[in-house]
Amino acid sequence: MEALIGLFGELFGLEGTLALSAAYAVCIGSILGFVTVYSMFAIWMERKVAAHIQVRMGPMVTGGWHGWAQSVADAVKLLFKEDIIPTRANAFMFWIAPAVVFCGVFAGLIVVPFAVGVQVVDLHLGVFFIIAIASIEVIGVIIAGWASNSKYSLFGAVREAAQVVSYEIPTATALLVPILVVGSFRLNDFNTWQAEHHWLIFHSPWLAMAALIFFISSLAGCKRAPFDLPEAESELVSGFHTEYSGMRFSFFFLEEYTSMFVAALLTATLWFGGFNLPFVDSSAWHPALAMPIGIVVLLAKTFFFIFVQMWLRWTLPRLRVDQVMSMGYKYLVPWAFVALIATAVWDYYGWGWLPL
Amino acid sequence: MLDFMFVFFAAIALAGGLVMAFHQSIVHSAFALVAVLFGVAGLYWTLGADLLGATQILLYVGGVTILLLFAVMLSTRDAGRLAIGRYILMAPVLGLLGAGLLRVYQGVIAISEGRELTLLEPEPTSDAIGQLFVDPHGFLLPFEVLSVLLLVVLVGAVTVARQQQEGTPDA
Amino acid sequence: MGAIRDYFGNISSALTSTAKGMGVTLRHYRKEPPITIQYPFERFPVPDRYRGLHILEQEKCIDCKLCAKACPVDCIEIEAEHHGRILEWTQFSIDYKKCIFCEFCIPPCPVDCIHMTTEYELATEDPDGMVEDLLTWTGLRPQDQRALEEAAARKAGKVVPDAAASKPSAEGTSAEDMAAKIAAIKARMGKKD
Amino acid sequence: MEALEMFTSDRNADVYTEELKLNLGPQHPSTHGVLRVELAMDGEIITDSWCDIGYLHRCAEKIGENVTYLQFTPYTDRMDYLASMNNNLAWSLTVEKLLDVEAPERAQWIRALVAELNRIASHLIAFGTYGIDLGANTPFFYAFRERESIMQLLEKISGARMLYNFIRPGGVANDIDDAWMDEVSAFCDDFEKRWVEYNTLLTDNFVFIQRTANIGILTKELALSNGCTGPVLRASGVKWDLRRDVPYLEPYDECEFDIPVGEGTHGTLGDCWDRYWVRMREMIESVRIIRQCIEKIPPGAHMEKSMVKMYKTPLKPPPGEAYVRCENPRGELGFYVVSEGGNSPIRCRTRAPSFCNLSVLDKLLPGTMLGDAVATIGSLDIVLGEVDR
Repeated sequence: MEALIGLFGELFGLEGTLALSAAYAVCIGSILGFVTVYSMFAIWMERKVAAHIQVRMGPMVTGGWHGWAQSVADAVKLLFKEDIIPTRANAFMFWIAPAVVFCGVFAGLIVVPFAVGVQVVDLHLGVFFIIAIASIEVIGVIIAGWASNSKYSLFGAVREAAQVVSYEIPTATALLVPILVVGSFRLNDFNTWQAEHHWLIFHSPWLAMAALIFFISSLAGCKRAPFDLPEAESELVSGFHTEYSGMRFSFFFLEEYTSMFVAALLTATLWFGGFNLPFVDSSAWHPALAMPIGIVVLLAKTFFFIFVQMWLRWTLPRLRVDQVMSMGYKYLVPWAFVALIATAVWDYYGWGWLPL
Repeated sequence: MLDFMFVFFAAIALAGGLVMAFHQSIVHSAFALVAVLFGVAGLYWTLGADLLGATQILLYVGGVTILLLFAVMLSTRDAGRLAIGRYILMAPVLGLLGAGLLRVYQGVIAISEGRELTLLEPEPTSDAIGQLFVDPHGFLLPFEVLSVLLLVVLVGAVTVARQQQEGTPDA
Repeated sequence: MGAIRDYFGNISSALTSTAKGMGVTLRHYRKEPPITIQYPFERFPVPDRYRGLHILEQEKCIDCKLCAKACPVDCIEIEAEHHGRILEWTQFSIDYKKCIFCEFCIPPCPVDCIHMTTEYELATEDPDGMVEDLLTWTGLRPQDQRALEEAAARKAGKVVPDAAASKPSAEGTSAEDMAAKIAAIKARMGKKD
Repeated sequence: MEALEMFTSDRNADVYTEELKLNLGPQHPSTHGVLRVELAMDGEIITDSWCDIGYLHRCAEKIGENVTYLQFTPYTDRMDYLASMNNNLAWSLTVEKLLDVEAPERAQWIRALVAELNRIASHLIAFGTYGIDLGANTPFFYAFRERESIMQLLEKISGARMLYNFIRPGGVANDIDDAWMDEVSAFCDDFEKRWVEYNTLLTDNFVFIQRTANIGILTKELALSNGCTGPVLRASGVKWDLRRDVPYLEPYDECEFDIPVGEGTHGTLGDCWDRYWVRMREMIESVRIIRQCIEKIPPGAHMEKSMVKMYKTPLKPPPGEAYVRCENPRGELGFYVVSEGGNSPIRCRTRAPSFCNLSVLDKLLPGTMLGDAVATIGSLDIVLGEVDR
């Protein structure tokens, strides 16, 4: 960010607010571009993973090699699709909901360090900010479900609200565990801490447990199977986005895949070393070398967790509403607290676990 | 930049507040409340209270308003629209209140007149707040007391809900 | 105590059964070859007995309408005028909108002239095109015409103009193609001529 | 169930949530066709339900009274289109009873063989779509992989993939050869391995058990009083299988096989899991029957000689009536036919198993949740082509 401001200053003589605004615009534009390209790739990947798990081939024709352009074609189709607003829907709310949904998740990405120095804002509240801003998405979903004037949509929205609000507790509590060890909300601190010590997943069994709890509850936050109740296809047709089509529908899709990305990225950054390579100390490297390698390493870890999310989705049946709730409150929340307190005790006495 | 953001968030809060107060549909009002809370969170942020702002978003925008929306959407249809006329009698009281508030603001402006207002670059506050929470000479006791209170409230809520269940016929 | 055992039992069975299921899906992901094929580019082999679109040997057909009678859905329309043993064909059509490919039109045929091919792609954008005429010619063929004229002339007591010209000749490649096709079908179905 | 009822709000209370009418269908991903279930919902909990059928009514029975006995055979294919062979079988047996002829011995064994193959195919669909109903998409494709093998096997002998029209009055349309039977036994070997995999993936899965155990409990009394048959009845603990009790084909008399009944392994007797598990075990029993059929199949004709002429001249059974029931994958399929000696029956009536099984739905749903409704409908395994006919 600072580098960008400096660059603008040098190149165009921009200063102060103007340079800041320009830098923000470039950052936001590049993140938006990244999100779009990533989502297309992730959708293609999802279809491929699903197909190969299900002994199919998935898209094979569009674009030549293994149908790589299928998502592009789909995106173009969605762009040119007729924009339908149901007659008795609340037009303004119906119109604004996808934007609200997308904003929440999208905003979370601005604090993410992709590599050394590749970060829009090095916010010291990083993790907390992501969790907080992601909760806006629920409002968007409720608006969508309510404004569609469809019973299925309303059911989906209510389910989403109940589920996501409930699962914020185990998600946040599980996140507190590595925060407790590192002592900071800042995402960059996790990278440096793990570069100096070891990956947090190996720190103690409680951290591994917290990682598991976070991963499970982040699935619920992303509305992924087995917690995809808000859009439970076999029950609610398509849940809260039943009435959406075309571009607006694609916003919900973008949101889902971006939130998957954020969840996977948080797992990778907080527990699995972030952009650090295992067994290799990259802190002394030249930035020109460390930056691309860092980005590749982080994205590789992230995509591994995205793959696990997809793998789970195509393996498990869907839970029922009350079971999702009881799982959250009876199993995940208590164990998240156990992990938190146990980690505090563990670290207070400075016990080790694995020979690291 | 920051003063621009301040104006921006204040505008969101104000516009949301106006819609919330004057919109006929209670659901719309609830959604407008979300805008208000979000705008206020942004104001906190620009004023340097970033932890407070984030907490505001997490708890109020993402939590409390959703409960509110639940209550509004799931209640009976009659409550969906409010007749403003019924509250017309309250207008003088509200007017008096408004006048009082104006007077207060006038006082605030008078105090701050002549002083140079500078918006500071926000400093991280979370460390200090965290220290205060666990500091025996800080807010450890109130914090713990509040936790116990919340626990009691939680247990109470469960008890009340359980009693109602047992009371329902054909259970 | 039972409740506590249930609680931990649930956790362990949830984790283990999920892990086992994921093992199965991972094995499929990595090892199992896809069972689907890229349809327009490649096709499954169609078995010999497949009941597909019909084919008619028009030379053999005697317009007995037994196939039309056997049809449960009345999809076969046959129209021909009999001039003695010579037929003036107007129509032998199958409405594939109705046809259920039950094969009941095949066994009744006394001269074994209607068959089913292994052709199964009958999707079309034009519903009217679903009514397929199986005739290779309509009306009278030239040789039939001549034969009829001859017969009429003979009846009237006139001299036959040219005997050689009335011989039926194998004409057109389509007829040959069809003969080959039918021979192939018969070979497949294990029938003898 | 009772626990759920506690949460339904009291109508007499001052504050209660409004009842919501939810139309599940006629076009809905989980109604297995064009079934409409109108649900009165109190939040997520169903307080009342009404089943609305008839969207797929095609007058099959009336058509049966207007076409000849032979011509009705392909129509029976289209009733329970997932088990065409079994439908053909029931109809052929009915006509044969009316004519007082019996299919040759070899034809009977072929019939049993293909009927059991089709039973596996049908149960595979039930298994796969049940997975989809509960949100697990992958088992569906595995089930279709095995079903595809069965369909290709049956396609080889009958010439069609789904609507076989293979078993006809008097015997079967074509003879089968040893090469084909070798393929069938190869399939059986493969299938048994796959079956274990299915269990790992779905049957023993914790989430699956949570979703199905103790859901949609069909008591023995309710099942009997509503005329439920097939796996739905057997899952409620009634050991009633026409193949064993009224063996309508010779092989069923001579082959050894078990009748799986529900045991309430993971919950109450007669819940969704039991119905599912009965179907799964029936597949393995069918494999057993198929193996024995391949072993014991006698040589001979595949079609009764006196019946071959039916293709040219319509069958004219003597005046009388006949009712034959067969154990279909979904339960007892019965055909009742009255003849007055003409080309076609004057009365043709079908006792469709799906129709009778569906009748319990309205009694199972109230008090369950929306997700359970989907699980219950799926566990009844209905085919709307047969319900509406």
